[in-house]
Amino acid sequence: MKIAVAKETAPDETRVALIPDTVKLLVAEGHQVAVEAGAGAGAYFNDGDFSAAGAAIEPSRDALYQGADVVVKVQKPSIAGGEVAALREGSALVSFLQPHSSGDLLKALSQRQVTAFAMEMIPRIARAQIMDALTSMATVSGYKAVLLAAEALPKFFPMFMTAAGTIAPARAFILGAGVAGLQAIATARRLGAVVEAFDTRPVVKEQVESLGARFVGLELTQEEAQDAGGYAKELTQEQHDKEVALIAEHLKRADIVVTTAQIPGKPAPILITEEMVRAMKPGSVIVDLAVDTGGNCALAEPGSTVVKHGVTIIGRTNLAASMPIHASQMYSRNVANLLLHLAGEDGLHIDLEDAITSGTMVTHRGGITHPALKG
Amino acid sequence: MKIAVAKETAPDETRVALIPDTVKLLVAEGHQVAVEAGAGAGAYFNDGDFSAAGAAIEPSRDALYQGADVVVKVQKPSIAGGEVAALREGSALVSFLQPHSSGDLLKALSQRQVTAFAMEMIPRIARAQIMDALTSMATVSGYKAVLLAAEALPKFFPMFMTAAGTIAPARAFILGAGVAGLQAIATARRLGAVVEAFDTRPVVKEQVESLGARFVGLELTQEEAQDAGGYAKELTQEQHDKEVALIAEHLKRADIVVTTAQIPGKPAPILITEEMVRAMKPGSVIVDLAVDTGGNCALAEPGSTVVKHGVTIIGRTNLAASMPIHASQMYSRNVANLLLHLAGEDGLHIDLEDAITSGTMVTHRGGITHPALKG
Amino acid sequence: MLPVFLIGLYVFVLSIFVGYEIISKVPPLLHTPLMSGTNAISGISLVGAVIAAGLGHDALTTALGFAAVICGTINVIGGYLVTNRMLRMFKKK
Amino acid sequence: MLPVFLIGLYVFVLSIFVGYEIISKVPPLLHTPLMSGTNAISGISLVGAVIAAGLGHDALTTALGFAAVICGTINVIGGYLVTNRMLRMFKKK
Amino acid sequence: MLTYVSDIIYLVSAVFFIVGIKMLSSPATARRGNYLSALAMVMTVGTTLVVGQIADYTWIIAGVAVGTVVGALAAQWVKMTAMPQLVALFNGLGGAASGLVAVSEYFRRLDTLESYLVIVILLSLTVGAITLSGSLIAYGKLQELIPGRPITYPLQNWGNLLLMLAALGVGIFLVIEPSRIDWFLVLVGISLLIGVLMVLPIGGADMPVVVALLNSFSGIAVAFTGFVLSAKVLIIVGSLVGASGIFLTVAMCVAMNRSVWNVIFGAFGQLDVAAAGPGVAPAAQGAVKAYTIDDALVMLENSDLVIIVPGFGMAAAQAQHAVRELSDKLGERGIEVKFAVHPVAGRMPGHMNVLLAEANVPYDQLYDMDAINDQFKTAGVAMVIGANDVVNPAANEDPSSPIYGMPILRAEEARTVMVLKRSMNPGFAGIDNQLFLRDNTMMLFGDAKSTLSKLVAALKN
Amino acid sequence: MLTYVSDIIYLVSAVFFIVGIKMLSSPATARRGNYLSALAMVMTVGTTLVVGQIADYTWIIAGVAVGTVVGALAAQWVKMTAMPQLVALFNGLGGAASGLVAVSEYFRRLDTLESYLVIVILLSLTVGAITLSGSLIAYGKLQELIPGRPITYPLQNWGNLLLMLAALGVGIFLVIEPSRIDWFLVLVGISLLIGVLMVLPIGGADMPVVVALLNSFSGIAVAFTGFVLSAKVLIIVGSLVGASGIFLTVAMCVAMNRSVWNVIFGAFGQLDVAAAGPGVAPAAQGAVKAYTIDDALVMLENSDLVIIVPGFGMAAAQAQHAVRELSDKLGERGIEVKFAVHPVAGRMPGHMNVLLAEANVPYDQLYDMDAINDQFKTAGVAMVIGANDVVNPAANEDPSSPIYGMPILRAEEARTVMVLKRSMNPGFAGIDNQLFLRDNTMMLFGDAKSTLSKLVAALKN
Ligand SMILES: NC(=O)c1ccc[n+]([C@@H]2O[C@H](COP(=O)([O-])OP(=O)(O)OC[C@H]3O[C@@H](n4cnc5c(N)ncnc54)[C@H](OP(=O)(O)O)[C@@H]3O)[C@@H](O)[C@H]2O)c1
Ligand SMILES: NC(=O)c1ccc[n+]([C@@H]2O[C@H](COP(=O)([O-])OP(=O)(O)OC[C@H]3O[C@@H](n4cnc5c(N)ncnc54)[C@H](OP(=O)(O)O)[C@@H]3O)[C@@H](O)[C@H]2O)c1
Ligand SMILES: NC(=O)c1ccc[n+]([C@@H]2O[C@H](COP(=O)([O-])OP(=O)(O)OC[C@H]3O[C@@H](n4cnc5c(N)ncnc54)[C@H](O)[C@@H]3O)[C@@H](O)[C@H]2O)c1
Ligand SMILES: NC(=O)c1ccc[n+]([C@@H]2O[C@H](COP(=O)([O-])OP(=O)(O)OC[C@H]3O[C@@H](n4cnc5c(N)ncnc54)[C@H](O)[C@@H]3O)[C@@H](O)[C@H]2O)c1
Repeated sequence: MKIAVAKETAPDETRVALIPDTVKLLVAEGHQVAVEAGAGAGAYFNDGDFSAAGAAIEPSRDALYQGADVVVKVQKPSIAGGEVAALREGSALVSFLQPHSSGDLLKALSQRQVTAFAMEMIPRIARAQIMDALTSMATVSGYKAVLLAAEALPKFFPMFMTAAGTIAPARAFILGAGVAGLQAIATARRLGAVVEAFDTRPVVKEQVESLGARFVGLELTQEEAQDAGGYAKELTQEQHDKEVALIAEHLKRADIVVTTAQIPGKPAPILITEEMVRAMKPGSVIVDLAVDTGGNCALAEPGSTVVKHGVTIIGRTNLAASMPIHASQMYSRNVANLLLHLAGEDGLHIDLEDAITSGTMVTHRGGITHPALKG
Repeated sequence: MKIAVAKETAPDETRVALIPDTVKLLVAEGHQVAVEAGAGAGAYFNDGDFSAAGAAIEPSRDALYQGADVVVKVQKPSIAGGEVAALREGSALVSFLQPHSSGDLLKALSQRQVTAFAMEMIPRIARAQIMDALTSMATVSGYKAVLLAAEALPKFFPMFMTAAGTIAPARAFILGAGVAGLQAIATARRLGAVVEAFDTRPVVKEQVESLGARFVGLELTQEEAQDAGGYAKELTQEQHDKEVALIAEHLKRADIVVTTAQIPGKPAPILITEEMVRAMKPGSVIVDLAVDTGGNCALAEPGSTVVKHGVTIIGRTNLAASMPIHASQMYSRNVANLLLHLAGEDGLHIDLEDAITSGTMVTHRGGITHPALKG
Repeated sequence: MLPVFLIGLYVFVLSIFVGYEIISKVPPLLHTPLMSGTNAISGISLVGAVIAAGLGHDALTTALGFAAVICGTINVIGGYLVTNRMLRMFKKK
Repeated sequence: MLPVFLIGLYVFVLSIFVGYEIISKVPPLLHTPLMSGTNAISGISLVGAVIAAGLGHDALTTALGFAAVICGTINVIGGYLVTNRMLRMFKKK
Repeated sequence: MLTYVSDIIYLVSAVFFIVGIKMLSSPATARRGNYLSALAMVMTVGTTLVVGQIADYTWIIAGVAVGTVVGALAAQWVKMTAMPQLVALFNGLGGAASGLVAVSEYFRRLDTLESYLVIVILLSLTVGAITLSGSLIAYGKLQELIPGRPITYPLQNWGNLLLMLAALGVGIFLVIEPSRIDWFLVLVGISLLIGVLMVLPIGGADMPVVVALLNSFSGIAVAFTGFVLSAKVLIIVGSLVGASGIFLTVAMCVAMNRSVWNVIFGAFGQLDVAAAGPGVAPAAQGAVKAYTIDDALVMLENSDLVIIVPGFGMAAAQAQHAVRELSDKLGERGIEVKFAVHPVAGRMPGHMNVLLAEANVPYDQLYDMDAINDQFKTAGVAMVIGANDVVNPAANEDPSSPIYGMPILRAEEARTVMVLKRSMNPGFAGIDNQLFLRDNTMMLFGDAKSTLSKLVAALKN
Repeated sequence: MLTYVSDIIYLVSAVFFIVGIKMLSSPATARRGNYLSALAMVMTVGTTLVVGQIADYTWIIAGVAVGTVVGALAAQWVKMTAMPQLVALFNGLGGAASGLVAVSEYFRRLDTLESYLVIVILLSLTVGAITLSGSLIAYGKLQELIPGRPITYPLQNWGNLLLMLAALGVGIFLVIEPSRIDWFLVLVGISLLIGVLMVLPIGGADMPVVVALLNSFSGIAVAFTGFVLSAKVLIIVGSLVGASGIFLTVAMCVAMNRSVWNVIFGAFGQLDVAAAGPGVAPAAQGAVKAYTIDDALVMLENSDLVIIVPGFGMAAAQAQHAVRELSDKLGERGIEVKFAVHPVAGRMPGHMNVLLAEANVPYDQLYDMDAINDQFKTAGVAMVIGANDVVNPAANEDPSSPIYGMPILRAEEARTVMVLKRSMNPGFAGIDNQLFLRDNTMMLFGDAKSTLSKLVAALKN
C-alpha cells in the first residue's frame, strides 16, 4: 500500500500523522511511505529522520497525493486550501474529520470518490483500543490542562510546612472524568493538589477513587447517564439544574478547575456560569477543555486566555498540539494500527462486515456511508 | 512601631511585602500598619482585605513613608523613582536590596540616614530560618522552573504504557542542588521524570538521594566546595573543566535542564556552553534560574525565552513574582519575623551584638555597616 | 496395674501438648507431606508386631504378628519414601 | 528404684519440650512478668514443705519443714501478687 | 541394666521423633526432619529386636522383607498425582498393624486378662480397625474405585450413632467377660463397619481431611498399643501423632473455611472452592482452587522470577504501595521481580504507570506487553493483581468473545499463575475468564491490598 | 482410689500450669494466665494437704500464715521500681524451700538412704542453695546494698571451677557414705558459696538476666525435689519452669545482643546500651536505653494517640512508604496517628511534605508545629523517625547551643518518646541531643526503614 504523510496546513498544528519510528514499522510490513517535505518539523522530526526510516521525501503535495493509496493527516483537509481537490479519486484518507460538524467536507470528499476514515469514529471495542486516537489525544490534553493551570495559578499545588509558614494545598476540581478528566486528576494529584471530580456517569466513581481523588456526583443510574457505547448522554433539565447547584458549591472552594464534559455530536453542556465564576476565589484558574465544542464555562473564549472577575479562564484549543512529540507518537501508532487493519493483499481492503472498518469509514464510492451521519 | 507597606514600583513585580494575615499578626503584637493603596493588587489582595486585618490604607506614598518607623518592600527602592528620597530620615527599610551589586543605592540610603536591612543577608543560623527570604523565594523558583519546563516540553514527563505505545519518561537534569535545585528535583520527580542532579558540594549527595534522584558530582572534599556559611565556593579552573565535561555527558540525554548554580556575590558560573546546547536533543528545554546573575547557560537571555539549535532556553527572571499569592505569603512571614525580632519597646531596637541584626543591617546612621560591603 | 496406666496418662497428656505446639504453625502447603510423614511414624506399632511375631507363643498369635509386621513395615518404609519424594518437590530448582 | 527414676526422666524430657515450645515467642516487654510468674510457680516445692512440716517425724525435720513452708509460701503468694501488679501495667488505659 | 539402656534409647528416639515432626513443619528443614524421624524409627525397632526377648526371628524377617519390598516399590512407582491415595492405603495398614497386635495380645494373654488390659486392648483394636476400613474407603474414593461423590442414605448419622453404641455395649460386656472370643470378633466387625460408614458419605474433595483424621486415629491406636504393651515410647509417639493429626485436620479445615464437623458429618457434596495442596488429586477440571497465603509464599519463595500483572483491581484497592513492598521484599530475597503493564490495564491510558510511580516502583522494573510476553514462560509465578480482561485467554482463543483480537499478557505461561481478586466476578468486559480455572492457577481471594499485606507480613518472618 | 483421684488432680494442675505459662507469654492473656497458674497452685497444695498423710497441721498453718502475710505485704508495699529485687528475693526463697525440703528428707530418711535417693537429694539441695545465695546477692545488687559494678578478683573463673569440682567430690563421697552429716553440711556451705561467687562478678545492669537464670535453677531444684518425693507434678512443673527459665534467659540475652556466656562470665562492667524491660531498675541516669521491636509494639498498642515526627533520617532512609504503612496499621487498630511536621525538618522547605505526599499520607493527618505542639502531652507515643535537631530540647534550654532560639517540637512531653535512628550521631547542627537520654525515651537503633518494616510486620501478627 502506498501511504502518504501530508504536512499539516492548519495554523498552529504541530503534530504529524506518522513519525519515523512508525514509518519504519509500516515499511517493514511491506508498505511504501512517502512524506511531504517538512511534515515533521513542528514535532521536531526532520526529513532526514524520515528517510532514515525508509520513507521517500516528496516536496510537492500534488505529486504526493496523486501517488498515494492512502493519505494520512492529523487535521481534516481544507476544501479552500485545495487539499480535498488534490486527493486522487478512489484513494483513501485517514484523519480527524470532525464528521458531525463538517457536512461540507464529507460532501466534498464523497464527490471526489474518496474513501475517508474519521479517526474520531473508531468504535470503542476492545480490539480497536490500539487505534483509539480520541483517547490518545485526550490523554495529552488532560495532562497538559493541569500544567497550564499550575503555571497560571498564583499559588503552589502541594502542601508545604516551612519556616515561612504553612502553605495549604491547592484544591483542584475536575468536571467530567472521562479519559482527559482522569488524566487531569492523576496529574493534579501527582503535583500534590487535593482533587475532587464530578461526572454524571456513576461508573466513574470507582475510577476516580482509584486515582486517590474524591468523587462528586448526582445520583443517576447507569442508564440515565451513559449510552451503549460508554459515552455520556445528555441530561434532562431537572438533572441539569441539580448538577449546576452541586458544581457551584464545589467551585467556591476550588483553586483550579479543569472541565472536560462533552457529549459526542452535541454542544458541550454549560456547567459554569458567569455568576459561578464571580463566586470563585480571586486568582483561581479554569481550563476549559470542551471549548472546541462550545465550552463548559460560559466565559471561556476559544483560543485565548481571559481574566474575568479575578479568575483566569484558559480556553486554549488543540492542546495536544502543544506537546507535538508525544502527541504525534501516539496518534501515529493509532493511525498505523488502523492502516494495518485496513490493508489487504494489494491496497485497501474494505470489509463492510468488520465493525472497525464500517464504524470508522464515513465516505466511500461517492456516498456518505456512516449511519450516524446520513440523513 | 509604625510599619508601612509600600506598593511595588518595579515593572512586573506582583508580590507585596506583607499580606493581610501577617498584618493581623503584627497588629495583634501592638504595631501599627499602614498600607499603600493597591499594594496587594498584584497578589490578589485588595485594600479591603488589608483594612479588615487592621491596617490603615494610605493613598499617598509620601505620607505613608513619612509616617513610618519602618518601610517594608519586596524589591529595592529605585533612586530614580524617588523612593529613596521619600524615606524619612532616621527611619528603617526592610527589603531585598541586592547589596553586592547596588553600591549607589547603599550610598543613597546611608546619605538619607536610613537604617536599611537587606533580606538577602539574613544569616543562615538556626533561629534565623524563619526570616530566610532567599530560601522562601528559591522554593518558589525551583517549583515554578519545572512547571515552565514541563509546559514548554513537547513531551510527557511521566512514563506511560498505553494502547498507543509506550511513552518513555522525561529525563530531568538539575544543575545546582541548593534550595531551588532540591525543590526542582522534588517537583520533577512528582511529575514522573527521571531526575539527575549535579552539584559541586558533596554534602548534597545524600539530600539529592533522599528525594529519589541520582546524584552526579565531582569528587571534591567538603572544604574545597563549601564555605563556612554553607554556600558554594568558586571552583578552580581545573575543577571547572572537569565539571563541564561531566555536565556535557549528561546534557545529551536530558529532556529538561534546570540550572540554579550560584555563588553569592559573584557572577554565576557558565556550565552550559553553546556547543553543549547544540549536542542536546531537539525539543529539549533549559530553564536558567541563575540568569539574574549572568546565567549558567551561555545562551540564556534574561527575561525572555529563546529557541536555539532546537532547544528552548527559558531565561525568565523573578520567577517568584509569577506565583504572587504564596510567594507574598512566605516573604511576608519572613519580613514579619524580622520585624518582630528588631522591634523594641518603642520603635526599632538595634542590638549590634545580635547576629541577625548585625548580619542583615547594611546601612545605619549615615554609614555602610556590613563588613562584607565595606571598602 | 493402676500406676502404669497413670504414668501412661501423664506421658500421654504431655505428648499431646508437645504435638499441638510443634504442629501449630505449619503452612498449608506442607499439610500433605506432614500428614504423610506422621503417617510413616504411626507405623511404629511395628514394635508391638515384632514382639507378637517373634515371641513364638502359638501359631495364631505368631500369624497375627506376622501379618502385623508386614502391615507395619509397608507403612513405615512406604511412608518415609513417599514423604521424601514429596519433599523433593520443595527444593529450589 | 530405677523405673521411678526413668519415669521421672520421661516426664522431665517431655516437660522441657513443652517449656521450650510455649516460651519461644515471648515479647521482651513480657520478660519481666513472665519471669516473675514462673518464679511464683517454682514455689510449688511448698508441696514438699507441707509434707515435711506435717509428717511429724522429729523436731529437726519439722523445723526444717516449717522454715520451708514459710519460704515457699512467701514465694508463692508474693510471686503471684507481684506478677499481677506488673501485668496491670499492660492494660489499656 | 539392659532395660535401663533400652529405655534411654527409647527416650532419645522419642525426642528424635518430636524434633523430626517439628522440622517437618517448615519447608527449609522438612527433609532433614523426615530423615531424623526415620532414624528414630530404626533405633526404636532395632532396640526392640534386641531386648524384646524374641524367640524366633523367622517370621519377623519374612514379614519385614515382604513389607519392605512392597512398601518401597509402591512408593517409587506411584505417580505423583496418586500419592494421596497411597498415603491413605499406608495409613490403613498402620491401623491394621496396631489392631493385629491388639488381637494377638488378646489371644496370647487370654487366660490372664485383667480389666485394665482388656480396656486398652479393645480400644487399640477398635481404633485400629476403624483406621483400616476407613482408610480403605478413602483410598477407593481417591483412586476412583468408589464414586467420589458423597454416598448418603437415610438416617445415616443415627445409624452410625447406633453402631457406636453397639460397639460400646459389646466392649463393656467383654470387659466383664474377657474370654468371649465370639463377641470379640463381633466387635472387630462392628469397628470395621464404623470405619466404612463414616467415610462413605464424605465427598472425594474432602478426602485429604479424612486421611488426616484417620492418620490421627492410627496414632491413637499406637498409643493404646503402648498402653497394652506398657511401652512408653509407643505412648509418646502415638499421642504425638494423634495430637498433631487432630490439629492438622483442624488446620486443613480452617484453610478450607469449614468446620471439622461440617466436613465429617456435612455430606453436602463436593465444594467448588476446595482446599488442596500439591500432590492432592486435582479437583475436577473446571473447579477453582483457592489457596492460602502460606501456599502462595512457598510458590513465591521457590521462584527465581516473579512477574506482577497489575490491573484495575490494584487501583481500586489502592494496593500500589503494598505491591511495591512485596516486590521489595522479594528482591531482598534475591528473587527478580518485573511488572508487566498491559496497555489498557486500568481505566485510563497509563493508569498503572501513575499508580506504580506513586508507589515509587522504579521505571526499569516496568515492562510493556511486547517486552515481557516472552518472559512469562521463564517465570516461577505470574502474579495477577486485580487484573482480568488483560490476561483473559479468550482474547486469543474465542472469536465470539467481545475482547477477541485484543492482545493480552500471556500470564498463563508461567509455572504458577497467582490471581488476587475478591471473587469470580468479571472485569470491565463483563466476561468470564478461563484462566482462573486452569491447573496451574492459584486463586487468592480477597481485597488485593489486604492479601498483599498478608503476603508481605508472612515474607518478613 | 484416693491416690488415683489425687494423681488426676495433679495432672490437671500440671495442665493448668502449662496453659497458664503459655498465656503469660502474650499481653492479651497474661493476667488470666497468672490466675490460672495460681488456681493450679491452690489445687496442687490443697490436694497434698488432703492426701499427704499429714499428722499435724500446726506448723503448716503457722508457716503458711507467716508466709502469706510477709509475701502479701511485700508484694503490695514495694515500689514499682523495686520490683526486680523483690522478684529476686522471692526466687531465693523458692530455692531455699526446695533446699530445705531436701535437707529435711535427708534427715528423715537418714537410715534408709539409697544411692538414687542421695543423688537426687544432693542435687535438689545444691541447686536450691545456689539459687538462694545467688538470689540474695542479686537482690543486694539491685537494692544497691552491694555495689552494682562487677566485683572481680584474680582467677575468679578458676576459683569457681575449683569450688564446683569440690562440690562434685563431696557429693560423690556422700553417695558412698550417705550418713556423714558433717560432709553434708560442708556441701551446703560450698553450694551457698558458689551462688555468691557466681553472681558477685556480674554487673548490676545484667541482674535481670541473672535472676532469670536463677529462676530456672529454682525450677530445676523443684524438679529434683519431685524426684526425691516421687511427685510427678513437681517434676513436670519444675522442669517446665527450669526449661522456660533457660529459654527466657537466652531470649533476654539475645534482646541485649549478647551471649549468655558473656553475661555470666564476661564481667566487663555495665554496658551503656543495656536491655531493660519496664519495672526493671532504670539504668544509671544518662545511659541510653535501647529497646526491641516488641517493646515498641507494646507501647504503641497501648496508646490512643501516636504522633510521628519525621526528620531528615526518614528521607535519607527513604522510609516514607514504611511510615505510611505503619500509620495505616495503627489506624486499623483504632489508634489515632498524627504527623508533626517541623518547619525545617529535612534539608529543604517542604522536604517532609514532598515525601509524605509521595507515600500518600493524607494531608489532614499532617500538623504543623503550632497545631501539634500542645498535643504531645496527650500522646502515648511520640515516634521520632530520623529527626534530631527539630526535637532537641537544647533549643529551649541551652543558650550556648547553636540552635538556641529555634522553635522545636515538644516530643519530650509524650508519655513515651520512641526514637528511630541508626546511632547516637548528631544531626545537621552537629550537636548532642539530651532527649535521647531521658527516662521516657526508647531508642530503636537501626536504619529507619528497616526498623519500621519490622514494626509493621510485628503489628500484623
Ligand atoms: N486503560 C484504559 O485506557 C481503559 C479505559 C477504559 C476501559 N478499559 C478496559 O478496562 C479493562 C482493564 O483490564 P484490567 O485487567 O485492568 O481490569 P478488569 O478486567 O476490569 O478486572 C479488574 C478485576 O479487578 C478485581 N478487583 C476489583 N476491585 C478489587 C479489589 N479491591 N481487590 C482485588 N481485586 C479487585 C475485579 O474482580 P473482583 O470483583 O472479583 O475482585 C475485576 O475482575 C480492559 O477490559 C480494558 O479494555 C481500559
Ligand atoms: N528544612 C530545611 O529547609 C533545612 C535546610 C537546611 C538545613 N536544615 C537543618 O536540618 C536540620 C533538620 O532537622 P532534622 O531533625 O530533620 O534532621 P537532623 O537533625 O539532621 O537529624 C537527622 C537524623 O536522622 C538520622 N538518620 C540519618 N539517616 C538515617 C537512617 N537511614 N535511618 C534512621 N535515621 C537516620 C541521623 O542519625 P543517625 O546518623 O544516628 O542515624 C540524624 O541524627 C535542622 O537542623 C535544620 O535547621 C533544614
Ligand atoms: N473500552 C474502551 O475501549 C474505551 C476506550 C476509551 C474510553 N472508554 C471509556 O469511555 C468513556 C468516555 O470517554 P471520553 O473521555 O472520550 O468521554 P467524553 O470526552 O465524551 O466526555 C468526557 C466526560 O464528560 C462527562 N460528562 C458528559 N456530560 C456531563 C455533564 N453534564 N456533567 C458532567 N460530566 C459530563 C462524561 O461522562 C465523560 O466522562 C470513559 O469512561 C472511558 O473509560 C472506553
Ligand atoms: N541552615 C540553614 O538555615 C540553611 C537555610 C537555607 C539554606 N541552607 C543551605 O545552604 C545551601 C545553599 O543554599 P542556596 O540554595 O541558597 O544556594 P545558592 O542559591 O547560592 O546555590 C545553589 C546551588 O548551586 C551550587 N553550585 C554553586 N556553584 C556550582 C557549580 N559550579 N556547579 C554546580 N553547582 C554549583 C551550590 O552548591 C548550591 O547547592 C543549601 O545546601 C541549603 O541547604 C541552610
